[in-house]
Amino acid sequence: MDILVEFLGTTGFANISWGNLLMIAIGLAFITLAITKHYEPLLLLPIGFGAIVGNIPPTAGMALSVYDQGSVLSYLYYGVTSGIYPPLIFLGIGAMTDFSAMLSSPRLVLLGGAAQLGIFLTLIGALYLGFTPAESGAIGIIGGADGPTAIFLSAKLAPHLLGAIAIAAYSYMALVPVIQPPIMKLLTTREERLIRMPPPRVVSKRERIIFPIVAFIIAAMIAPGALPLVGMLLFGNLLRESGVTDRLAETARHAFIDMVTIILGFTVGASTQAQTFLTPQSLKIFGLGALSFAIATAGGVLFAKLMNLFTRDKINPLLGAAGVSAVPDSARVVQMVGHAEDPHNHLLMHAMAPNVAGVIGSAIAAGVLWSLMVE
Amino acid sequence: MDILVEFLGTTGFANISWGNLLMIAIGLAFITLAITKHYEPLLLLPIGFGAIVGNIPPTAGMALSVYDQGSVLSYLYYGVTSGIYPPLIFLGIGAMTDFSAMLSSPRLVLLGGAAQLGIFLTLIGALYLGFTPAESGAIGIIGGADGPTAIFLSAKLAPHLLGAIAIAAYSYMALVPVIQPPIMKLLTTREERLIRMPPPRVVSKRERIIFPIVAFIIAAMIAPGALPLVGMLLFGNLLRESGVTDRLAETARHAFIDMVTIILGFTVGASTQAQTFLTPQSLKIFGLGALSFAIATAGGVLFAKLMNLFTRDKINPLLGAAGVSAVPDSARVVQMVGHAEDPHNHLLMHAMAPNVAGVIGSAIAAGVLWSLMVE
Amino acid sequence: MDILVEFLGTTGFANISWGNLLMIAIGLAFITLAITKHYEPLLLLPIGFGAIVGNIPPTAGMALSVYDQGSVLSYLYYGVTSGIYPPLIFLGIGAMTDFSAMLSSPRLVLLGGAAQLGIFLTLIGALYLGFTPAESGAIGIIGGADGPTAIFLSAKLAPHLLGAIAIAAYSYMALVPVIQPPIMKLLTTREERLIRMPPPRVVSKRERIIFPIVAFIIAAMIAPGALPLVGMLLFGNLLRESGVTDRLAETARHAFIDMVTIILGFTVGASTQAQTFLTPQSLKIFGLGALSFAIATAGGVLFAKLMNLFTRDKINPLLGAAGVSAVPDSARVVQMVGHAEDPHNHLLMHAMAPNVAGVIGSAIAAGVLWSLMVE
Amino acid sequence: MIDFQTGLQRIVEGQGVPIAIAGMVIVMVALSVIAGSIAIMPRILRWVAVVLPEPTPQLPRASAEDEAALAAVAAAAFHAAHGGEA
Amino acid sequence: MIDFQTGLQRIVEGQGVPIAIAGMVIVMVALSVIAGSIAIMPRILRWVAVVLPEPTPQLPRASAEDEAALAAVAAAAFHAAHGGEA
Amino acid sequence: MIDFQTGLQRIVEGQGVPIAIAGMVIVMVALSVIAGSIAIMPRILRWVAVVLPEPTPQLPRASAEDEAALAAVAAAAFHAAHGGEA
Ligand code: NA
Ligand code: NA
Ligand code: NA
Repeated sequence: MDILVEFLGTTGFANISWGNLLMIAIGLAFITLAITKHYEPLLLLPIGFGAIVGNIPPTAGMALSVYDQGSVLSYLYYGVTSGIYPPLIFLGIGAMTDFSAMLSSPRLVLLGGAAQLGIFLTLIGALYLGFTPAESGAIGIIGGADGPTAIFLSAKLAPHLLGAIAIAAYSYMALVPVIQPPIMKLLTTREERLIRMPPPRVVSKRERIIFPIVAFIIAAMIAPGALPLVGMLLFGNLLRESGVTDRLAETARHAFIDMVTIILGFTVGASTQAQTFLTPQSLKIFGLGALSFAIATAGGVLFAKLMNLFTRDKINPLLGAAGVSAVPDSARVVQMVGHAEDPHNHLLMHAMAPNVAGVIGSAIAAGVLWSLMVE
Repeated sequence: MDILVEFLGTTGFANISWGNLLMIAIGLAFITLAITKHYEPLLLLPIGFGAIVGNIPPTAGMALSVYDQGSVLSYLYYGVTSGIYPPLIFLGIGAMTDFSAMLSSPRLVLLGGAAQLGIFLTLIGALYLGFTPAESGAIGIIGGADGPTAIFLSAKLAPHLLGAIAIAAYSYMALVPVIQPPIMKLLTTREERLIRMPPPRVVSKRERIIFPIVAFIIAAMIAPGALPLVGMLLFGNLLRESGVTDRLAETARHAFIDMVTIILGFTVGASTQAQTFLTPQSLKIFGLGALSFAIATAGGVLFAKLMNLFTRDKINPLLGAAGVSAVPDSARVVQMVGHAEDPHNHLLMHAMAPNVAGVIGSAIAAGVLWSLMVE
Repeated sequence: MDILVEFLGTTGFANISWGNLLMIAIGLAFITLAITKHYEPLLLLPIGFGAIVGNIPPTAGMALSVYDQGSVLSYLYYGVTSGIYPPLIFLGIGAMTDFSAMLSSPRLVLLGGAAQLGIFLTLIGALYLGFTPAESGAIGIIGGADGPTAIFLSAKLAPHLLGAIAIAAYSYMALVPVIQPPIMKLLTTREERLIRMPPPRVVSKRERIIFPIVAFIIAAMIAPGALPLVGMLLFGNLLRESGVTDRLAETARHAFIDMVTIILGFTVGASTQAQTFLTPQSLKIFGLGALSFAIATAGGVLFAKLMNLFTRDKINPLLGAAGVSAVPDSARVVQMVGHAEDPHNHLLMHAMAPNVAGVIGSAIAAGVLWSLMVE
Repeated sequence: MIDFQTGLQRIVEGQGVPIAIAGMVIVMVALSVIAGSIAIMPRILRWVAVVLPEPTPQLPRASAEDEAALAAVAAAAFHAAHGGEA
Repeated sequence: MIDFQTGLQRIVEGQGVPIAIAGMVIVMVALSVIAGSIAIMPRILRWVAVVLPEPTPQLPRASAEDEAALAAVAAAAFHAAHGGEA
Repeated sequence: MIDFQTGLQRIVEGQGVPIAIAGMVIVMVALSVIAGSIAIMPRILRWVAVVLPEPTPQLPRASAEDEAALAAVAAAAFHAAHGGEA
């Protein structure tokens, strides 16, 4: 039975490594967190299953993994490496997102900018640890707390780190309810946390139609590199708000984004082969990623306190924490922390303003980094 | 702050031209027409936003536009230049379209042929103005009043003119309610406009199932070049009528066509960069396009009058105007003009016959032009 | 009118062959069977229409067929030849399938293995008839009674036979109600057909969540070549069962699988050009295919009888016939045959166990054949 | 402005008129054949109906997916009947 | 461990600080302009509203697909009215 | 007709029989292991259930999209409450 023996050599048992087993365990942990804790299940579950798939040991001569030319997974993964999937996801997010909260409180937009500090300080940290400038830019973007943005920029600047950066970004986004509260409490007084915000003003349909067009032109003129992400995000939003393209918006925010999400999550997970993923660099990236979320949170909160020095209508500085995006988790964290202090203080709606501004902010930051790093 | 200065050189402000500003204004006009006038919003709005996106000035070294190899937009635009999107849109249109009106009045099918005169006379006009035969064929197809057909043929015959041809086709389709009525009134007498049509006969389910198969075989045998468009159109219709593939027809006419429409409209819009779009040729194409719609309308109306010389059951010649396709706008125009003359004359259902026949007619015309022009 | 004469040379009439006419007739027969007999209409109808499209005679110089580089159909067909579509269909099937019946009766899983005998004996038969080992593997997989699996493996091992193998697989799947009953009755006694099965036990939500993960790891470790198919099948099932990814499961089992089914069926049909399809080899493949379904059915039934020699709780051997998969037709056949013998014996639910096990079984068989045949 | 002579010359060189005539003829022929087929179809079907009557509206044999759904429903019903927790 | 000196050196060579400052400045400028536009938009729209009043909620002109559906519905209604079998 | 001897020769050269046996063995082993895992799963889960009880049906933490929808709904409600025209 030589055939059986020969076949045994192609089975996973013959080739599995401790690294593969570790990665499979991590995949199982992702799935468990998604199901039991409901942490970003639409991404953690596909990534987790993908990580298991990607760590079934490869067999010589058979094209199976995302890195094997001609394999099914390599075709599906191409939308990740070419940067096609992230803008399509942004199209769907735009078609889902109501920017009313932001339109009614423009000054809160600035908090979504301040939280991008996490990106740029992490970049400096990554340079310090020996990463190249392009790699450092891609690592810094973890602090943008936006999966698609992180994948898009690392596909451009550091494709070899894409898996680690994407996993770090989604992991910390899932852990926002754990990471943010202590920082928020540390940097604010009880009086600040009790500040109530005035009810947002009514936003007209016209404003909501004009906003995506105007915001796109401004963002793309200032940072052309943000064009694919910001363009699709605000195009999707225009489909939603125009009132005459409802069926397109409906498809963009359902079938279209779901299909891309399934394939993106699965293939990003499958790209985490132990052989390429379990490196000291990945560990550093995870460390820097945690740092970036902490700095981003602090940046938003402290900038709100700074603004309070100059304005009469005080801003509840907790809202700054929502500027990291991680929509809508960090906005919920703000609501939760504010609510714990005063059960009658409802910050969720106000937190949506910096929250969605943070999405645009980190897309712009990605555009800036891309244009500065690419030759 | 050299970095800031260097970055300023990559912003849109450093590179924008008057042409870009003009194209952005045109994009805004498209969006405004789509929203306020409801002119073909499913296409004008994506094209309009795309035109704004495509005229954010390019930055050297960054692959952003539909013409830059490796850019996200270039991948999405590939479905346009390769001719994949138009047949997929026809699949969905087939799955939406009820051919009953046409099946009950076969002689009205000829009106959908006569209106293709606009295509072939415009071809002669384009030759006169100095376009090559292939370019002239692609320009003539504007008179088919069918966006996907125009994109498909110009991708084959004159890819460099695709943007202008597509924009012209969709613009004039949106303007059908403005272009057609004066021509229709000029070429008909009040007596003719008052002709009432007999109620259409009942069409059996079997006829509706057999029709797409028979019509496909006839059309594709006579004009093989029409195979991708007519094949998908009638395949979609068979999915709709068979009674056993409802779920496929449902997806074809919703999620599938919506996804393709979003991407096609957006990227065709984004292909209108001022640098390649604002040329004397584009102006000529717009002029020829207007001519082609006028000729097509006249062709349909006059052919109906010609048929009336030989038949006892007179045809209301207004129906000829619906033969240009531009489904269903020109059929509505026929209803409107007939209704203005006699509020009890309902022509809509009858106008659907030449209307859908015109879709098949211009797809066949495209197939003929392709086979004659391609070496 | 030289132009007209020249054009006539490009029409289908100038080039059609008797073979094309025969294939068009076969296409019409498929459509008729789909509509009047409801035999696998979601696949037979697209394949049938595709066969008509593919046998409109080609015109020199125009890229139209699935085999012409740059044609629309060739792009759509690429998902077939590259093996991308089958796993995506399995994703949707996984998101549709309830494995509860199988989880409650694990011993019935073995019947889904035994029925794979059809694959391996047919492989020997194909070798005997002069096919190469790789071709023989691809032909054998017809006995798996799973269209996507058959397409996936023949794309890898024998792309030139893909059309014939796919058509054979789908034809015999449609004919399962005709092929199986006589074999089932021949190999069982009336007493055996009257055996009643105990009601299945209740399966907990946790089991249904854990099953796809555990089954994937086992199947992929033992047969890595089954990874794309089994991985997507069980990933889809996890999306369905997790309880936190309902929207992804919904899209996977509706819009996503429908889109792929439309394009796969249509292009596989269009690949059956008479010139490449009507060969003695295709006839042999059809003969071997019929054989493989018969052997598979017998294998399942006889293995159930073998198991009955060693267990106290007797298995109704009719259930073995459901092991061929052809979900859910062969399970319905089991119900029908059992019901004819005893109107109070309901076997459908029990037959679902070997039925879905057969899907996994033939995917594993495909993985084994791929790894043994590929150099 | 375009020189009229040059323009005519281009039309002749580009075979504009023959192409236009051929194109219109082919389109009209194709649509006429389609129209003719549609016109005679009811008559053929009436003749066919004698041989092969129009299928009475029967419930379609459920597709693979519907069946799977059916199986799932049956399973769910089964669980419920047994007081299962699923 | 990383040598502190080396680390600083890398930051300097990689232009870390200027990039960070430039990046934050650009992000804040872009979002400030957006915020400013949002803030003045109601005022502009109030001024525009005098010239061009907000469109009253009118039924949208149906899209191509809706129309086709409408035509289908009309056709179905017509069949029913004529006692057709379709 | 195919020469019987030639046919047998081809089977031998193509390793038909060993491949068939190996294939069936692998398929049956894989499905047996899966069947075994399924069979012992309830027992393992009963044991696990002591340590870690089955999660009670709780409302899932809403996904990003649901939240956005929720925010939209909240915003709409807010507009309505303020008599807004949106
Ligand atoms: Na962000
Ligand atoms: Na037309
Ligand atoms: Na099977």
